Amino acid sequence: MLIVGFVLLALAAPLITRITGQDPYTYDKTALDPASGLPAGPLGGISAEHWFGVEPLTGRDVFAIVAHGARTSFLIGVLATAVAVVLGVALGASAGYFGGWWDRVVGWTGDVLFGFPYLVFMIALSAVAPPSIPQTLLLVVVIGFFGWPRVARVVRSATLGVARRDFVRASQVMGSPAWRTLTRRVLPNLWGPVVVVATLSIPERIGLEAALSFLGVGVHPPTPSWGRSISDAIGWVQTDPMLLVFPGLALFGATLAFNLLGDGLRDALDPRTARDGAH
Amino acid sequence: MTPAAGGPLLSVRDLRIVFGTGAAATVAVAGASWDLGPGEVLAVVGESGSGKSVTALSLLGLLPGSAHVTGHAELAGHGDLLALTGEPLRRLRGAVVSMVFQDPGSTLNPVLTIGDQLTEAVRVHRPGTSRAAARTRALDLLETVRVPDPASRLRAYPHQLSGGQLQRVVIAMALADEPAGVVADEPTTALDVTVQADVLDLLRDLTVRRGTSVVLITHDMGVVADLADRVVVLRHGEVVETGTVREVLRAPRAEYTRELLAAVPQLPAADLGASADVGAVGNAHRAVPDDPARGSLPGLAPAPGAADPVLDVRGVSVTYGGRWRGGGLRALDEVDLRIGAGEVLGLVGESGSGKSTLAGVVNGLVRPTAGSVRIGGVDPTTLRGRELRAVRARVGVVFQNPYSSLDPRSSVADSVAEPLLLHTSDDPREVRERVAGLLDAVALPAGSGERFPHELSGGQRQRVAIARAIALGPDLLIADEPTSALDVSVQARVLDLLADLRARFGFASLFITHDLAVVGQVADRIAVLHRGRLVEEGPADAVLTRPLHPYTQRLVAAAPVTDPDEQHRRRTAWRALTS
Amino acid sequence: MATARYLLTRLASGAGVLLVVAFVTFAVFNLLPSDPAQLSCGRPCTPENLALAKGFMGLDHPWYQQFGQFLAGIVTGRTFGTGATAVVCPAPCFGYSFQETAPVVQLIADRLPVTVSLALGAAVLWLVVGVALGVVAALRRGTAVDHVLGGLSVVGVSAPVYLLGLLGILLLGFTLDVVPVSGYVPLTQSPVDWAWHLVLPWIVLALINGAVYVRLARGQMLEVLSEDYVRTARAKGLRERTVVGKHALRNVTLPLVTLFGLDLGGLLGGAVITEKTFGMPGVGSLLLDAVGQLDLPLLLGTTLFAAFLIVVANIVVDLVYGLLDPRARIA
Amino acid sequence: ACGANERQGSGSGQSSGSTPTKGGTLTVLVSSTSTNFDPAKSQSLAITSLALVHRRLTSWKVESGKPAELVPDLATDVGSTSDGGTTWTFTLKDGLLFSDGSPIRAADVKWGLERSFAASFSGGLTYHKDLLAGAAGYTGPFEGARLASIATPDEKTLVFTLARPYGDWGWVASTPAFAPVPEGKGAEADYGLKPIASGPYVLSAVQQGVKIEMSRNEHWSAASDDVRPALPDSVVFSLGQATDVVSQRLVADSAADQTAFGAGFVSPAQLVQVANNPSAKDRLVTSESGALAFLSLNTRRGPLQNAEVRKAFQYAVDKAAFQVATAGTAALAGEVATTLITDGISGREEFDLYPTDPSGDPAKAKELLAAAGYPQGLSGLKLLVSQSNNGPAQAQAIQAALVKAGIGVDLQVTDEDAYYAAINTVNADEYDLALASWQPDFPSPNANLQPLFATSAIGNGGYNSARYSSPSVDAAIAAAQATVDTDAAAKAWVAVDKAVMADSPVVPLIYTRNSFLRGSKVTNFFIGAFPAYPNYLAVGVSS
Ligand SMILES: Nc1ncnc2c1ncn2[C@@H]1O[C@H](COP(=O)(O)OP(=O)(O)OP(=O)(O)O)[C@@H](O)[C@H]1O
Ligand SMILES: Nc1ncnc2c1ncn2[C@@H]1O[C@H](COP(=O)(O)OP(=O)(O)OP(=O)(O)O)[C@@H](O)[C@H]1O
Ligand SMILES: [Mg+2]
Ligand SMILES: [Mg+2]
Repeated sequence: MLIVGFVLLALAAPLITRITGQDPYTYDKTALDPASGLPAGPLGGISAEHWFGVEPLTGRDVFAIVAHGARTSFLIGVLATAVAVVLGVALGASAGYFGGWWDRVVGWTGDVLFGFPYLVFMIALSAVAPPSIPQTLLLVVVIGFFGWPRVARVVRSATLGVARRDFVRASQVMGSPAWRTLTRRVLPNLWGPVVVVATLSIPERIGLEAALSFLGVGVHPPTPSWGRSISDAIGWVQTDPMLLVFPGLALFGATLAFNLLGDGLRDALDPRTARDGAH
Repeated sequence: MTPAAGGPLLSVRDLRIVFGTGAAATVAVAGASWDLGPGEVLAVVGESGSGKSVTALSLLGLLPGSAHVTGHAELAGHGDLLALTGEPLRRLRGAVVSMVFQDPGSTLNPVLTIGDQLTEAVRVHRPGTSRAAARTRALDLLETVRVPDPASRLRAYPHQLSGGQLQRVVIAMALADEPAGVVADEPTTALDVTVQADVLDLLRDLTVRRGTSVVLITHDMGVVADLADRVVVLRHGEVVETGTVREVLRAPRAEYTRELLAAVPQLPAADLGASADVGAVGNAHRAVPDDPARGSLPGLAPAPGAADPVLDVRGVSVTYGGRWRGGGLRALDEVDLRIGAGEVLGLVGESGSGKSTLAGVVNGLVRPTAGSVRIGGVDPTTLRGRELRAVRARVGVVFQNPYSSLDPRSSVADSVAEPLLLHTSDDPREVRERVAGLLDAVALPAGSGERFPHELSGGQRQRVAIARAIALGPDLLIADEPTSALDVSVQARVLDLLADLRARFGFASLFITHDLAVVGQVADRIAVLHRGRLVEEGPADAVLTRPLHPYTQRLVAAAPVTDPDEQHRRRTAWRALTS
Repeated sequence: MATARYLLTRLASGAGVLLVVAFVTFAVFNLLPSDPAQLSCGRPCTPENLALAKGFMGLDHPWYQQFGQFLAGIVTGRTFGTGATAVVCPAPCFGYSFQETAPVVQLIADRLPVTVSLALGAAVLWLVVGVALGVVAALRRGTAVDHVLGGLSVVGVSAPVYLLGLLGILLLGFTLDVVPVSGYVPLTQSPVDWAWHLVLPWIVLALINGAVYVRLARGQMLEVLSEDYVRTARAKGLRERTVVGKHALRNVTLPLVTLFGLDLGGLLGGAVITEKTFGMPGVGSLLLDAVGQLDLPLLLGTTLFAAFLIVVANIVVDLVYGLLDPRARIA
Repeated sequence: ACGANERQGSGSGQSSGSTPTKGGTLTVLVSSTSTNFDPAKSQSLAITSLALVHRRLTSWKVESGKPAELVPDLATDVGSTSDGGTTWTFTLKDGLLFSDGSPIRAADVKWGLERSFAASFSGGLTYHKDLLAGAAGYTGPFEGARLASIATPDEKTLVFTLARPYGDWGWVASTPAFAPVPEGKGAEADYGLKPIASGPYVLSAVQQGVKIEMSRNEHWSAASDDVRPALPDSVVFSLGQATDVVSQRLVADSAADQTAFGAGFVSPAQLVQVANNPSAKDRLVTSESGALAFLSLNTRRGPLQNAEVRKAFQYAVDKAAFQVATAGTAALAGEVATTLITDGISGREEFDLYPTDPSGDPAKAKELLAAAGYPQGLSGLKLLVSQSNNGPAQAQAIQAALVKAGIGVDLQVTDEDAYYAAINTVNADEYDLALASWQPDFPSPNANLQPLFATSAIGNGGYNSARYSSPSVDAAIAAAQATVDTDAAAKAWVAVDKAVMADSPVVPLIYTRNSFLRGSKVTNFFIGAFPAYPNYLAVGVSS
């Protein structure tokens, strides 16, 4: 599938770099047309050596940039989702299960975060953060952090549904400590919605990283990023459209793949739609 | 009763309904044939999944596209119902044949008013009717189905009405266009017995008066006895028996029908004239006078010399909500209750009377607002940690819904082993052996331990739940409607099992049910809850045969029995009690 | 009475959310290495000039005191400096932008029409079209129409605004030259030009957001169609049109209302990318400008405003939901 | 500047379209959303937007191909000093009127200057604040305090007393604060939105963040103004226009954009596109020279404290790659720089203390590093770069070149303002290297060197990004500033240039060319030798 392809691309990026002899950092003036700084050759300089052509002004290999960009996107997308899911499941499940003041606190904090214009906040934060913190880590933590309330909402309502079921009450009545019931009885029965919400939130986080990079506050150059490549390509769209096409397609393809996967999972895990699918 | 004059209204021949195609196909109805005479009430009975609802839906073309329907359903004067589609079919729906569905809560559109939905039914086949006229007619209809204060109900939304009222509205809607026939799919299953009696009474009244034919779909033999003229018994989509209600209920020909009837618990004949003041059988059988201002029955002083009660509930009240604002919902009102060692106390009452709340208080899930609970002489709320768990180990619990009481991700063996792992320090092999023993005790086939809940039937699941509840050899078993989600035949087997286990292990039991017949079968004593108050308590026989409290009397009178003549007597008694 | 109390509780909790957002934003921006006074100090900037600017802008106190002053200003208004040159920011003063020499409230009010035009137009478009297509897909379940719409909606969900927007500008703006490539014309000036400049952003936004609605409306419709009350409506002999249009649709819109409110609140607040892509001088660009110029008061004000919209949208959603769904009404 | 001119067609008059005519509406497409017309708060050049509305005591005569010349504006001459540069006297021309019809008096110029001291009107160019005698602690005239060092013996005469001799005072008098503000007026914070004009235009409609419209000032007399032909009848500043979109629109040259020009630089990507479009190519104007782009070496950080280490950087950087990253080709980017004083400033002398190929000499750099005690090279240096103006791409070019010389660099890309905050504030200088660019505020070597290399320009809002501090250079700067004689001053400044370069606190990269696009009906659109911006005052539109 598409995702497998992307994941392989991301994982194998350094290997590919070694094989093709292209990396996303090295400037190569020889690949450029000296008269204009545009890639030498048609279609943005596509050739056997440069599969996706080269970047204008620098001569860097676009394929290498896209491949390494996949690493960046996936790393941030997946890790940020992991942060969001871990926080969201922990908070959502405990809020739904224990209820009371804890539920109110979690719910209210989620409301605050929902009411938070996080894009602005991230833009500002990337400006403030001391350079000693790696930007990637910052993005993962921040994007992930702002993602938990959504996961928590889903998990909380699922928890309420599960906790109402008699097997959970049976466990409580048998004298199982609350913590044990939560982890052994409730959580395992939540994985369906959690997997779906996680899968569907990966493309969202990838898109968010790209959007931040597009706005110029994502990962720092020269680390390749699809969003920044797209933003860089805007100006070149009329002279070198291939520069927009490749990272654009990659970003679009990756989000699409994860969305399709998420849809598929949801259909598979939801008995109602599964039944629909039978005829 | 009324013999078919001049041919049937509806004549169903070789009805066959198949879902899906090829290997995945399920045959829901396999060639059923029956007739419905004019003005006749035809009951279609059968266990769950026998194809009752599907049959009903097929008549009005309401089945999903995945269903393949063949055969004929000749409607007098209108041709083959099954062959109709599109506009002709639409014109027929509601006008000639209408339907009443099972769950009144979901039958009406939650976002439209009652009036809106009723007038719509009035106007759909008479486009000329003015709004005002339709409204008047809707008012009429509501009055006919005896909904109190019909004018204001027209403006209400479905969620603002009780289940019984909703079902009356649905019936009113079905009768709006004076159809020749009504198909009623379990019209009273979701209702309390007393409400059910009311609604059945209404249905009988209306159909008799208007001469409407009714296809009454039900799994309750009591309802059949109450209302039907003739009976069709379905099993696995096939008709196993047809006949008049007397023939079928009194002298069933088919083996299956006999089993079905045998499984239905029977109520003894009751004397419904007693009054609360008659303090009949000493102070073991008592009731509060029918005065809402008076609270629950006060607790009995333990008989001298009797062993300590296993369960001692004193003055327990539970109020939901209302912590700050006052006036929350009082679900239990100073309830006193005692269960001696090895005794089975049946707790009955209609929906919402507080039965589950009381169970919750006993098993620690609900914190009482007042009063105390002692289990084996100790109050669990004063304990923590190990001691608390020791008390919990002495109480086993079986819940109502077999589909949700087992963790779908745990195997049967793991579910049964859970209490053992929690409360004992047995090594895995011992645990395995004990689990095997328990599964054997609840008569589950060897090897069921490896299975997962979804691979078991409802009855089997309930057995697993029971095995889990008795795993630690409890002193007290709390069973909250353990059989109400099961078919009668399955219910009978589970009840037998419980009786058997009690004999073997000697635990006391708090048995909660809304079914008087069931409680009569299992309980030593019966306590009656009414709106959170304990209104009557006494030996099982006494309560069922000579109920004291008016509410209990109504309850007993409303409970249908399978003998048509006995049922006829009860119906008369019921009328007398409610008029 | 109960409704009023409910509303008050909601408003109070909304105000709480805003307070926390304000506090966090204030704290974060005070950690910035740069100093707003520095930016309005002039070139070259002597320490005396800097101190003067700081004092004037009220930056000579610790930040938590400044936060207090900020909160007080909302109620009482604020005055910077003294005498003839004093700058007055009338209540409700959500800060004063020294770089734009205007109260933040006024700056936002100036830009708001753009953002509102953008957001509302697109929202109406995507809500109507999205729901309509979703319902059609549900009614034609399993047909080619359903599959095509399903495919398009996944594509729509996956495409980033800026990518689609850029392609739109490139194709329709530059290559075909049928729509303007950027800019905004006030409605009052020329309704035609106004719409003309907004067409592309509307379509792009509607495509992206609408996709979710198609999916949701389809799923919801399928669910509602399997409900008992729809069966009841059919059994009454109602026409399919009435069944779908009257009985099903109302129930389909219920969950969409929630999503719509959230989207709308988020769209107004987070119009940053859209406005950047389409060069619209709305609140989103104001926000980006404020970030770019490190205009602290403006930044704080716009952030708060964005949060305000989201909070308000939430409350409105709850109220509208109550109107649409009698079950959610408070007795 | 040779190849460039041929390739570009022109950097000057020829590209300016048909013959200048009066009338019409000129549109200026600006990316920023705020434009400030308050003279006290403005930092704009003497030939751009503000100067259309406000005249100052002196102005610049900018002609294509010639160095900028200081010329009188409101005053009759460029200032005279009798005591070697401490006391300066200006006399106003006759018959000058404000847009409200009142006469422009010496007291109004004094008022305008005093006003710039008020806290609420800070933010402009402030050279005068430091130079005027007794100005320390002065906070403006609104509370009644006046500045004694600005004397107005009569309605026409202004006498300035400086704290120290300053040869370039005439240039300082061309900064925005020397525009008159009617005495007693201008107390309101938003004076910049409705200023009283002395120039040929008044602001007739202001839509904040959207556009500013100017129409003719009836009271302006063309006869008294030699620098402003004031051709268009009205000028519109269209604000908040994305630079790339502006370029695209101007390339397309649709009817509405034919009378417009872009105030922002044409980006490298757009330059390529323009080059492929003959019509647009004609309408592109590129400066011959421009701001000095340089790499700052923070002389206070680690190994960079060692001048020998810093010299290695002079060889390590690849100025040719930097040119390509800047604008695609060397010709569009601007010539390789070796001196600190920029082109187009009179008295400049060209020299190269570290002669090498423009592509750099990594081997030599390694050698120097080894000699300085770093045979393994350097690593982990932080390179501060601003997000704007293609900064990241340029920084990556530097980074790639330094790696070849064994110098490992991490980029630290920040927002433009955060970038300046780091440069302007000492305690925020977390960087080892910074990619910077400097365009002098007035065309004197003084404005090139003092702000970048004087000890007093470290922190506190100064631009000494290398944190360079040398007592001897400080003394030489002070001496050169005090020199009134132009030629003598020029020589002194060249000496300072060489002295600084010998210490290698910065690596000059290129003199950045700026390119601008105009619509086909814009006339007289040209860029002089300094500054590298079009002369707004001269531009007109044809019908
Ligand atoms: N939409 C459907 N798709 C596939 N199978 C169905 C569908 N509806 C019903 N069936 C199957 O048809 C059979 C008959 O179902 P039906 O609903 O008629 O049972 P019933 O007799 O009404 O049972 P109950 O008493 O539980 O209501 C069952 O085996 C059921 O699983
Ligand atoms: N958690 C709760 N919060 C608020 N009200 C509750 C809660 N649980 C139950 N109630 C209310 O308390 C009353 C008693 O409920 P309970 O579940 O004990 O009734 P029940 O007799 O078990 O009814 P059923 O036969 O329907 O199970 C009902 O009116 C119910 O709505
Ligand atoms: Mg059924
Ligand atoms: Mg219950």
